Amino acid sequence: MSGDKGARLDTFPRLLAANARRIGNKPASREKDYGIWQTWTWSQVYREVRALACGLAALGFRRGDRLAIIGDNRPHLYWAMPAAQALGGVPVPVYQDSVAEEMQFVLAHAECRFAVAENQEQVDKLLEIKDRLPALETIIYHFPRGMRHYNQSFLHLYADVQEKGRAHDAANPGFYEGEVDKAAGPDLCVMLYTSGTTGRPKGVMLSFDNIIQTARNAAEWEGLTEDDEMLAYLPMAWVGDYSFSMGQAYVTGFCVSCPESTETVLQDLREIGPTYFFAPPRIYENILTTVMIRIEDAARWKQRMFHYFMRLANRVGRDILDGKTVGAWDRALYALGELLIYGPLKNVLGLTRMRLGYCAGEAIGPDIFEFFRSLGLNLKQFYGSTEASVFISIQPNGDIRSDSVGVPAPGVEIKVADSGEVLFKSPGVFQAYYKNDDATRETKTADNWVHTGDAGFLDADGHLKIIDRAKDVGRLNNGTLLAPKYLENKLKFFPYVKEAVAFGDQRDYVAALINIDLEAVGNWAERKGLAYTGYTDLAGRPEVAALVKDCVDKANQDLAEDPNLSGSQIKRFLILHKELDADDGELTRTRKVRRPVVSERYADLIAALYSDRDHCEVQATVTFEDGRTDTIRADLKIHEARRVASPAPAQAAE
Amino acid sequence: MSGVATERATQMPEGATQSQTGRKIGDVIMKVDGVSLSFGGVRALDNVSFDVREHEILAIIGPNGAGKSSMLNCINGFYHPQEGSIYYKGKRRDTAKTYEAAEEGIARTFQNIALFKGMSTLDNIMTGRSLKMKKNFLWQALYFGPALKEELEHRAKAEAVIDFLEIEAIRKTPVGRLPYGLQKRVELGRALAAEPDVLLLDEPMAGMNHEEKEDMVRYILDVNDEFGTTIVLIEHDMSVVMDISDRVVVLDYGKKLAEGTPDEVKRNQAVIDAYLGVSHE
Amino acid sequence: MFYREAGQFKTTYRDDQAVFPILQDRIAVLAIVVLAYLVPLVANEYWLQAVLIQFLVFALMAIGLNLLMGYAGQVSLGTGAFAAVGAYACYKLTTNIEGMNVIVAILLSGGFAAAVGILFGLPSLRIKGFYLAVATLAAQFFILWLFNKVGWFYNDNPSGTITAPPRDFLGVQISGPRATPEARYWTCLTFLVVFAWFAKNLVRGRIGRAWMAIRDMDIAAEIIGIRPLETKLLAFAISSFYCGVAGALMVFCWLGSAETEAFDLFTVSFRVLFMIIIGGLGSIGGSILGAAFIVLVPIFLTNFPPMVGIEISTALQKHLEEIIFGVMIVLFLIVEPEGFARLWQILREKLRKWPFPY
Amino acid sequence: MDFLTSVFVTPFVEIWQSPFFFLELVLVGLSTGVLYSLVALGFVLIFKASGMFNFAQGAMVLFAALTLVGLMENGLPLWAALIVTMGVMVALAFVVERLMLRHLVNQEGLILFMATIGLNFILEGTGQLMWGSDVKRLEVGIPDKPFNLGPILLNTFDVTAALIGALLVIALAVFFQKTAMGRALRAVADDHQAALSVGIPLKTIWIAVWTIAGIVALVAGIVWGAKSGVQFSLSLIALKALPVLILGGFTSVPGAIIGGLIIGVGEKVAEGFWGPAFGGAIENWFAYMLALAFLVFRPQGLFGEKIIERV
Repeated sequence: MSGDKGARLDTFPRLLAANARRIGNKPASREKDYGIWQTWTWSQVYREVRALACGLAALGFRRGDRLAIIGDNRPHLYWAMPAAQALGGVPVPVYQDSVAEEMQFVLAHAECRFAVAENQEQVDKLLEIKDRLPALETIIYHFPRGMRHYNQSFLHLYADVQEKGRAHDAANPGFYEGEVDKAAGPDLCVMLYTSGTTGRPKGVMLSFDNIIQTARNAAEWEGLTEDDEMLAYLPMAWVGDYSFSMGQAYVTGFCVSCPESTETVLQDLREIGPTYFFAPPRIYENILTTVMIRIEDAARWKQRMFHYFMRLANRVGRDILDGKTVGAWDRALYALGELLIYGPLKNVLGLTRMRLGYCAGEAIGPDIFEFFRSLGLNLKQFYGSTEASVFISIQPNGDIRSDSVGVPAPGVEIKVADSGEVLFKSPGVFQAYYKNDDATRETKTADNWVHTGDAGFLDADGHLKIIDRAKDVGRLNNGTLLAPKYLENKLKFFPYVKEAVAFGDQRDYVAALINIDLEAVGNWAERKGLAYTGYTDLAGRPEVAALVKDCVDKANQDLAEDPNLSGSQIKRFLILHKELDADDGELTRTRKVRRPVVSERYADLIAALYSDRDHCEVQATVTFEDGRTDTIRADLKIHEARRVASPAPAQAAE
Repeated sequence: MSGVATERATQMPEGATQSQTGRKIGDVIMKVDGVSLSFGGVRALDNVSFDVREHEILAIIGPNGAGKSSMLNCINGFYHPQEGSIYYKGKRRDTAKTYEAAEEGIARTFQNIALFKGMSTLDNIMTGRSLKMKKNFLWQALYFGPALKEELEHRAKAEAVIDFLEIEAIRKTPVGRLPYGLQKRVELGRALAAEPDVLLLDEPMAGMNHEEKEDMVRYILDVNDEFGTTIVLIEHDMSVVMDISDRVVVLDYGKKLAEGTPDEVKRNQAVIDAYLGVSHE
Repeated sequence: MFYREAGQFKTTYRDDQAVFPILQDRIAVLAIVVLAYLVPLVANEYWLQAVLIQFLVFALMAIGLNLLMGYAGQVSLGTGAFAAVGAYACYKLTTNIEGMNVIVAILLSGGFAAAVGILFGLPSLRIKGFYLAVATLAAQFFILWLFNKVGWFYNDNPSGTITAPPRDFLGVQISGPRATPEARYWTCLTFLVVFAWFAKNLVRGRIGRAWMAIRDMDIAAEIIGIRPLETKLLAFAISSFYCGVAGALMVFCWLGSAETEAFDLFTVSFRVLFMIIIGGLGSIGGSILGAAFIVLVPIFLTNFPPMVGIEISTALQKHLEEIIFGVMIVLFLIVEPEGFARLWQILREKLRKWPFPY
Repeated sequence: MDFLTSVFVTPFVEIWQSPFFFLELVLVGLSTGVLYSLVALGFVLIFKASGMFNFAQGAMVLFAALTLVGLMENGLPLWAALIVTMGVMVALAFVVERLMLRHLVNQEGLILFMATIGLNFILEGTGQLMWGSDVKRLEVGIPDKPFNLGPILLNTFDVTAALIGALLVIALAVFFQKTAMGRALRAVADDHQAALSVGIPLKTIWIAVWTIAGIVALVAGIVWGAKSGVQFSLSLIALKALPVLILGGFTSVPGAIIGGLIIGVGEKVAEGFWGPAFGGAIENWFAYMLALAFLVFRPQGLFGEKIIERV
């Protein structure tokens, strides 16, 4: 944006105006609607936003007012944000799938006077809770479908508001510019409510500088330009979406496309073929699974070809991507593979043009991660949080390590507290939690260091590894750092391991309960010609035990390579006689292990693990689908895993 | 946004009563007067008379073979009644040619789906707009200039219909491959594409499962509501008829048995008798 | 496999309704056309004269018939007659009107054919299917008889044949004995390309939809407001126009001179019928493939036995040809009633989904 | 002007002046008409039973005739040759069913029609391949001498031909009315599903009709062959039969017969009295024009019943 270096591009309305001047004819927003990708250029978007802003003003929107935004990803909803900001207001995007009550909390807490809703469905939710929202005065809806009989005076059609706005704009020339000029970088930009997994949602207040600088740093670091394309399909209330689809889009001027509907995302992805793509791990997982399933149905020779080239890619793909030296022959083969398999595959998945792919939210399985990278797709993980305006650390090009979340993002400082918790400091550090100073004080130190609540460490060459939630991290009696979740993930990344629960806090060594993956191990057993009656039987087999032991040993191997974790290698483990089950309350409905439940229900097993006995009888009650319960008895062998001598003393890192 | 909606939503004449969808019911738009029709010896319709009022939903019910479909066929000029007359917008139409019905704003769907199997959903709906497209074949051969402009304008309208009926996903699928329920919806779309004033629906819900029926009912009501389209429908499912129709005409063996609001008809003795024997789907 | 559709999204209806929405298809088609124009640089006279020009002429005719039968669903066995009308009209125009541009003449004769087409299309309002087919046979016999009987049509020359006079276009002779095969080839090719494109446009527009509507469900079509007579007659007219133009080219650019036999039921009408059935009803591309197939098979049958050193009498060969031909027709109808077009479609889908089966 | 007179005036005058010539033409017309009817019957049978417009009927005539002649040339006595040929036609029916029809079940009419055109080529090809394509005399001992019936000059051959045709027609009528198979076939014609549901396998039906069509073709072949020699042009009489079908309707046996007679007579009379006006040889299109004109006024044919379309 060299041309505008002079102007202060420190707020979104200003960026918008600048883009409209600089790249006015380049596409800014797309939406699949009426069968084609309706497209708005930057200058069109500018006019739309301006009209809406003036319209809001005409409806009495004042500086400092909060504007709730409720709906799926739609250009018109995105435009409402700069529109509000232009008037010195603050957009408050709300999770569109949240039920009326959750919505009520946010709107009440943020004291929104205005709301923009996508359609009848969202409007109905608002009307349901309106009387409990004294602050809420005006509701603007985008889609007129089904709204003919809503005659409440405070309901306005988006298009009408813009109409009013144009009139108002014509009547008060310079009004818009004036309003825009009143705002500056440090001002409040947006309030994002962290989805309330624990307790009440907190309203994170972010300034223009927070968002814009973070976005700009990352964008420049990754070399994003106005020619990039991105598909916005994740909730608008999520900080990531805000900083990609608003922050980076406005900073670099790239085009953001909105899918036709949540059902058609994959199809739309395929049509748009974004160059810049974000998805949480589960989406990559789904893609990979569907690929594998579909290829299973292909003709024999095709399958053979596919797997041959996949093995090749697995061997050399990543090195080629990272620009390492690869034999000419392999390169030739890989090129052939690109023509026959990788290219078509990427095409079918809609990733042909992908230059940069992000993955974050939780740890992604190495095999999945590697699969995409070996296809030549530059998929990277980053680590971030709402309080940081997203980016804290990003995997640098050419130096990807599947078990780390990369190096500190530009402008970010990271330090690890003695407790093992990761702290950061960056231009993106949030202002405060809205109306919740205690929380703010807890999270943000006086000198602007922010507690992430995650435990991790920086390895020798400055790569950040996140190992667990800080509160779950414990220590062995010898003081070694222990991150159960990290170990469990390591184990779960093996296809044969379904669940794993690791113990060791205030004990002498680490031990684990393991669930085998009935399907994976079942297949393996069939290939081995091993007959079995069911889970319990299979889990009891010595062959299976050996199989699992391999996994554990491998896991230990990895751990050993890391001085900080080498101490927490698994010493003893046993394979559970039943699958951990949500119906038995051992897992949450989202299949997360309920540690306390497990440790009290299997107390005697755990005791056995920490005794010198090599087996242990159990009887447990299982609940079947039909609700019948039954008790099963089993004698579980306890296995010793092989531990590897660590290269350096355990406490090296601290 | 949706072109059709904005275009027609405003036409709402003053009238007395309110329809099911809260829409004002206008004055008589069609007058069926003593219509009789027979094939060879069979008397399909015997001196049937009733009115259709603007913006209303009128249901024609009756046992199988009561002459319901024949009635619709007379209205849109596919059959020509031997006796009686049908006036539409003050103009006599029972003698008119079949294709003129469409030109006069009468569209319909069929009892057993009559889609153009070889064409995609989109093309079927576009075909519904043929009437409104005028450019000659020379322009069309060039697919350029006026012809192209026209084609694109109408594509936009067709898309509005597709959006209205929520059939985006099957836009380009050949209708032959669609499940029954969807085909019915596409057929409705084809009829809507003509932006009709009167919509004749011949058993729009026949052979549908419960939720398909619910959807269809919703669409029918929406059509009547959003576009003010007058709707004459034949339906077997009594609960549906009673729910959505403003007035009901009962036929039996080609004769009109009763006419009135759902409740009146429900209480009518003749109707009850006629229906006792008959089994319903 | 070669398709890279990701990122080929459409932002306007214009793009979405393009003839070939997918880039790779556009490239392929363009390449084929270009190659077609380069063929004369490599092909020898025999191939141009006996095979390729013949193919182009029949391809044009096939497209014409396909518009009528494949799209509008009106069966016609009168193709030969309409072609004959074109040919004789063109002959009369060029020989009787001084300095009449031959291209114009060809187009005009197409117009005459169209008129005759409308005339014999009239019954289609009342009759359908095979009845109509037979009605068009009437056209076939009557018209050929007429051209045979009435000397005026062939300028009363004793041989009873019409002979293409030497005419040139833009200084290049494209008809008559001294016109080079290349020139004729390029003329026919240009006609084919242009008219194939027109046909494609027609069938994806209002008219094409009206035709298909009549074909698929004429009652529903009429109730929607499509006027059956106009629609069907238009189909007859345009179809006959194509046949007429092809007929004119047949005499002027291919045969050089011809009698009515050249247009009879078996040598033209049925052959073209086969072309579109085998190529695929309701497919422009299919018509062209079908024409290629039907034209090449006999060529192959005549040339193959000698190639492998089998000498057979022409009579025997003729019968063999008939049999093999018949067998192939039947086989094709059994194996793939929807013709080459369908096969191509399947292959294309496979390539698009590659490496997945679906 | 004088052309118009020669069309609309002169012929009628002539008819008035020479009634016997007219009558003679009528009779000759009738005798050819019977033969048209025969071929048309072949069409109707198959169309009724399988909804198939069997274009190969003409080729079957040629094929049958060629086979017969061929056998006789190779020294078989007439009766033997006849039997063998019949056998061949039956075999043909089986082959067609096995190799063609059964694979085309519930294809649309047009496809079936195309298939029969293919079959047409195959039969012509094989026939001429086996027995050569040069014209052959077929001597079946039908006397061929002119005789006078009053003032009208007739020919024993025509009369015999007519008789044979008539006999066959009667035979068929009986078959359809009296025999079980006959009734079955009629049933199929009226309603496929129904017929199948009463348990007549489609296979049998098809073989049956094709056999009958084959026999009919054989008879037609003999008569035509004996009259004008056996040659390729025989297969063209199929084309002659088409207008007959239009006149009579594709599904009506009596229609085929009446239609045949009308065409036969009309043709001869037209050639005799109107031919001169058009410079002769109007036979090969007159029938079609007649049929076409007829169609426009009665689309369903002479005996076809009016179709009420329902929606």
